Amino acid sequence: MPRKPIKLPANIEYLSVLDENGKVDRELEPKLSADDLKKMYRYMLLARRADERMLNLQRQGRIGTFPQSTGHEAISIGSVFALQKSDWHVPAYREFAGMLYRGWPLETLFLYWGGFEEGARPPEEVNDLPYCVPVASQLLHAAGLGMAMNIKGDKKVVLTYFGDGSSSEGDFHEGLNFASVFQAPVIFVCQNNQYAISVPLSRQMKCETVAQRAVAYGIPGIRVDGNDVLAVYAATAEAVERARNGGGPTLIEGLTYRTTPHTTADDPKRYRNEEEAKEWVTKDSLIRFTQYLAAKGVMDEKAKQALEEEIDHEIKESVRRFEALAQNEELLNPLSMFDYMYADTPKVLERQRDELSDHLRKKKEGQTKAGEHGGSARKAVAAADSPKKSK
Amino acid sequence: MPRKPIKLPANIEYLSVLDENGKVDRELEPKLSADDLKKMYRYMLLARRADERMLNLQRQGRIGTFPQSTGHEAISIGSVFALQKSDWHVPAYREFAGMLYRGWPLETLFLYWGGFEEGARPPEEVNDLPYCVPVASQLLHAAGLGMAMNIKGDKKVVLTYFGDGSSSEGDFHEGLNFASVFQAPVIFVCQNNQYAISVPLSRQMKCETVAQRAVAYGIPGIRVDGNDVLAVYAATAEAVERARNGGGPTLIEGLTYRTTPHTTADDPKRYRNEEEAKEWVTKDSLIRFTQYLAAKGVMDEKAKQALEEEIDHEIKESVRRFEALAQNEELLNPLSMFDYMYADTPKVLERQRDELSDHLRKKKEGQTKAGEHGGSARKAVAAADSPKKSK
Amino acid sequence: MAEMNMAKAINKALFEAMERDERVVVLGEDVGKDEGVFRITEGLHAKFGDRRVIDTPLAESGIVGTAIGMAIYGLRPVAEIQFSGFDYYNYHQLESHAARFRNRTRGRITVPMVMRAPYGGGIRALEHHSESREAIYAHTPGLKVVIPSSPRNARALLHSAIQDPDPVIYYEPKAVYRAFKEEVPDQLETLPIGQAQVVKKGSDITLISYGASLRPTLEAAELLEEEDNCHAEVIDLLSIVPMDSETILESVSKTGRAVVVHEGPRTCGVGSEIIARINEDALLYLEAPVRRVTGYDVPIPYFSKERFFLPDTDKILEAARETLAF
Amino acid sequence: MAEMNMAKAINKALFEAMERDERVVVLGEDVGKDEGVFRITEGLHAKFGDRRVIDTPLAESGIVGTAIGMAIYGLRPVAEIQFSGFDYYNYHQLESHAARFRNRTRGRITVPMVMRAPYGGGIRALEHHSESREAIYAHTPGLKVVIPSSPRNARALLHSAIQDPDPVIYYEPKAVYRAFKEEVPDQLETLPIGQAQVVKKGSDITLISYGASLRPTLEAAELLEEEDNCHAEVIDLLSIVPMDSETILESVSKTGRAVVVHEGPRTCGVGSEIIARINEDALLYLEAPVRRVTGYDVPIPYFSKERFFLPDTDKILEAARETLAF
Ligand SMILES: Cc1ncc(C[n+]2csc(CCOP(=O)(O)OP(=O)(O)O)c2C)c(N)n1
Ligand SMILES: Cc1ncc(C[n+]2csc(CCOP(=O)(O)OP(=O)(O)O)c2C)c(N)n1
Ligand SMILES: [Mg+2]
Ligand SMILES: [Mg+2]
Repeated sequence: MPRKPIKLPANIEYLSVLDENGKVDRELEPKLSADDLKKMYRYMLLARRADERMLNLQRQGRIGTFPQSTGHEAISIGSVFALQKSDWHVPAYREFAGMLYRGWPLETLFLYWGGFEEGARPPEEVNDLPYCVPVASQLLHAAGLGMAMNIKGDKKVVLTYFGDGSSSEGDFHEGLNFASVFQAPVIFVCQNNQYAISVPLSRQMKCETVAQRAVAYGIPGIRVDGNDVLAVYAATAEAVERARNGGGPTLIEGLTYRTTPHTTADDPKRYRNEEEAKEWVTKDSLIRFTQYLAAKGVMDEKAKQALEEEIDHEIKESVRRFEALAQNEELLNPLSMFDYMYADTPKVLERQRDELSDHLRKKKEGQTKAGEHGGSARKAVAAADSPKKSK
Repeated sequence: MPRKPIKLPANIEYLSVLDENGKVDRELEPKLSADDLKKMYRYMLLARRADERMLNLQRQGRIGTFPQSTGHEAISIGSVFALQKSDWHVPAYREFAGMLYRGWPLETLFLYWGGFEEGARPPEEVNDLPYCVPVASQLLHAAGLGMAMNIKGDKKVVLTYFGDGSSSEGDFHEGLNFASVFQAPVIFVCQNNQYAISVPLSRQMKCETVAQRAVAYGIPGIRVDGNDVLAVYAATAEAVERARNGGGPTLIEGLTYRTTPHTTADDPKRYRNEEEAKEWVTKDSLIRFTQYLAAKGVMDEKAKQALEEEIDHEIKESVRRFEALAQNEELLNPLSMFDYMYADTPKVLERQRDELSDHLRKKKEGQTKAGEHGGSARKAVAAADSPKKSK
Repeated sequence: MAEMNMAKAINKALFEAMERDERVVVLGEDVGKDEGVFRITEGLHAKFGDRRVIDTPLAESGIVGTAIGMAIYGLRPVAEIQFSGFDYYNYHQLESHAARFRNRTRGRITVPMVMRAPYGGGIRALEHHSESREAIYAHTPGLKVVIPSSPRNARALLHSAIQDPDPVIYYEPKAVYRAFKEEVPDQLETLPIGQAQVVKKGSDITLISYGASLRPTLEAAELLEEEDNCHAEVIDLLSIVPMDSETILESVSKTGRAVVVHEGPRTCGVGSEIIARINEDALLYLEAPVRRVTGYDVPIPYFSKERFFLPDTDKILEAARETLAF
Repeated sequence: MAEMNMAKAINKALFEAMERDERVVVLGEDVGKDEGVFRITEGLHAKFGDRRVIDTPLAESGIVGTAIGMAIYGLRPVAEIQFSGFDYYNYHQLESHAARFRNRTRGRITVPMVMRAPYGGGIRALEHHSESREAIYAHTPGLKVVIPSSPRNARALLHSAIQDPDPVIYYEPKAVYRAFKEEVPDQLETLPIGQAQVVKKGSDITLISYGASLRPTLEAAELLEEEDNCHAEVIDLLSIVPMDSETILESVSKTGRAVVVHEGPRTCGVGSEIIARINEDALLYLEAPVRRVTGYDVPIPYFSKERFFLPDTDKILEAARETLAF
């Protein structure tokens, strides 16, 4: 047989457990306690409501441009729920829900989008990396964490995330290849929301699924309904179990849709028909999960209402704390830009720190007169402070 | 069926036409004229003999470190033979045979490994890029050439090469993804010689074949016996035909073995059992191709002998020309390093050129005394000129 | 003649270049239908279509690497990297290839391409969206590096960059995109790459800057004039490589004092190079050390504090006054 | 105490570091069984095995990116990039992550890793195998950059780099690997990162260099002594970042004249920074412009002509004499 097909090792599968109408496939339904189910729901809802609140904060200029995570909660929570606290979580920038679940205070994440480095500081005891903006680069950190676990003989796993567009980056390839060669316990989760800013999936890749890219690494790949938190959980739990027992990495693709703009600076009307988006809103993960929980008797309308109120309160408190922090002298101290560069601050930086400190003092003391002037150039530059559009 | 296999679009195949004993599969045998077959053989032999000669030149210090191409002739010639002159050829650094076929004079390639930029200058009318050392980076140039052909509406194709190890680089992924998304007429040929310097295939990738990585790009992928020039030709001709007619890229993996060291600076005994290498020598492409040509009545022993002599003569003449060039004043002129930086040489470079020129003049005129001295440091530095090991 | 901001002026240049020369193609992330995240490619996709205005997959090395291939094939690609903070992903393609093909093939293969990227701070952007690392490109032999400071010179410089037979890095000060408008003539203009402009004549001190820092520099010069009766000469570098040493040296030889201003980190920045050249050829004219008002050697802070990192009028004014008082 | 060359001394440091601290792991292309293309990792794989001496796939971003992950997890990875000419492939990982984690997490997450790479010319290597671009790293806030010049300081510096709580770029002048031997003490030595060494005392002129250029610089100093009766002070920088400005300024304040010597391209190179700092703090002591004997602003030529690109004793001597005669 000199011309013969090559048998591909891995089977690429599609998984759905809870359909668009909230109907569950009993055979595939994961065994989760009522408490767990409620907890899942809680964090999905918290993320949703906080995302909505952030949009207001952004509109009011109290935080900057940010990428909404609405529509990405099921993938984030469904997967992170399969982790233990001692495992690691390496998000991209739409894992708001998962980060809250892992223990990031809301106000910390507000700080990040509010323009404070303190927002990228993981709380003590939380094994998370912060948001990562340069896409796909974090997949290598996840692979490295997993390799380190193997080196140390720790039975932990790493969960990491990336977008459909991000899977075009070289770092995606290198990350999956390293993890597979070293059988690192890493689960790579694609938030396939079918757009990378304006670029649709079909323009991003010629292959039908991200999951099938697993074939290139000889690892299991699975596509799940990304609005189905149970399917995401089931697939991840299986992958985590395998990884923890030395079975190496898995590629999980959650298929959803970015019903929002890319970020608050984006206008999707420029590049897509918003009818498409509306259709996907009906497939929302929260709707069907609510139906499921109701049908299962885990949460009735009243309990849901109570939760909404509790969350509303929690968010209000967090916003209050955020606003206090954003006025905090220490956080506002410009000189802190020099303080965390190295374990010991080298002389050259001390000197630059002094330079800035002198300048600020002079300015305060009114020694530099320019402050009171407003040349035309100055105004023009200031005007640039309100960008028309940026990521 | 909520848990169901995803059907993968592309079929990954294995192809062999001429087996290790020179036996041909009649059904798959490509239709090549006797002249074409002889031409193929000629360039494979020329490359083999010239490679051997270069090893001598290197041992004598007349050229520098270089990667032998012995064992890679069938993949190179089998594929390049499917091109037309107006198509493009983008080699890595083991496509010595293919470059000769495309029209690079032997002495030019000697110049490259002899340390002269002139060796990277493609002859006029030859649509080749020169050797590329930073691995996998050239795949993007090939993709760009192919995209440009589409933009201009030219019915041409691009053939490009990379090693098994190089397929781990991010640029491999980006190159194949761009080519597939834009349906660029690019054939990506892997010289899978099972080693990247010391790293064996199993440590380079978890998947069995490079060919199956085509699945990640939704394009056809095929593995061929890389010591079987007919199989390589058949697979490439098919891919070229498809690409020329708008069918987009193909990934072809030729499976061979690097029976030589990685480069003249490498010692494979450090990392592998050389028995393995010996076994593969018996599968050599030239042996079986000679048998095939003899059986087919295309070339008898006498014709082969004549060809050997002709080639021997050709190489001798080329070496002579190379050595003349290597003494050529223009090629040796250090100031030429400033002459090809930009279309117009900027003042800063003119000044640096003058600086070096002054220095050389002073040195010649003996104004700088150091030339006659030999401090200990000087000798030490000079000693470093004979490296123990380098790529 | 029309008034426009820099974003529009760059857009105009792209439009004109594509109309004049069908070899010009534009590629990058979201440059097509979306017309660019800063809308610099507005109208291009509608006018020139998919073939010449190319939305690429999300991969910077891919964008620059394929642009190199296109340039070799005879096109004139203008590759957009969405933010300069991501062009490190493609640096190896520029260093190892775009910058070298002409030299290594002794002129036979050339790479006439432009890499455009918005750079710099000042618009409250996200992390990794406000970098200024032009010095890296300046340190890379074989590239040209230009940075406009106003709508008019932005358009002219981009034409020059696209027409240039060699690879050009065209960095766009995004804080200036919509900062102010300027008259831009109807007829096509170019600006010779490698030539600085004296944008204000003066005899007491030389202020050297480019890009977004030029405006506060000019403003500091105005204030020196008004308040100190000091006549500062202001040089807009425009071209970082090749650098117009002559204009700098001529001015410093006259004034004997200088301040260099840019956003990029200080160590091994463009300012160091300017100082090194002044040292080499005008040392004896110097009455005071040349001061650097630059970004500090830290990543630009997140936006709540980025303004303290950036050179501003006050910092420049202080440095100039200290230099004058030295 | 044993005599050894630099290759061996670096190998010794790696061996010692791995023995002393089990968090230390080595990764890179061909660092395992093959023991490195320059045999710098000789014996490590045999002694410490697959887990701690890791042959990676061929992917530089992969190597550095996973090293970052390992460092965060608590290991002390020493990543080898086979030749510095390929570390552009991973620059984005260093710039965007290794250099920033401490700052952006306010000290909570740190990246104690070392990236080692052989750099520089002089061994008749292939294209892309002889680059010197330390200035790029010097221009990247958050990294430290060290370059040894001899076996003994190579070993000590590598220990310091591995023990450092922050990411360190450790560039190895490959022309020096086997150029000469030196006594290396048995007991463990470190060298404070950020401290230069005055390797020859003198009062007439300051020669500042590092890495492979140090030897010809020292030789030029010897010749100045012998032939011109001129006493040159020679500074071995050792640490590019943080740079020991104090030692430089002290010397130049005394001698009033200086020459800086390195292989990297001139524009925005390390020499520019040295000159800028001298300008800032020792201008009034200068009797002559500081000269730069550096690589030119071209890619290092293929090996038949690379020696003309490199700083050598004659060039340094000429520059020093001209500076003295100024
Ligand atoms: C390396 C890099 N290039 C470009 C960007 C700018 N950018 C931010 S998000 C984005 C699209 C990402 O798309 P995808 O991966 O699908 O994630 P999504 O935003 O849809 O969740 C782009 C181009 C970036 N952050 N990093
Ligand atoms: C980007 C880059 N990294 C490292 C090297 C050094 N190097 C040269 S060849 C080689 C191995 C290549 O292996 P493979 O791709 O299998 O090609 P082969 O040499 O076996 O033909 C390495 C690591 C390089 N040339 N380029
Ligand atoms: Mg997306
Ligand atoms: Mg190989």
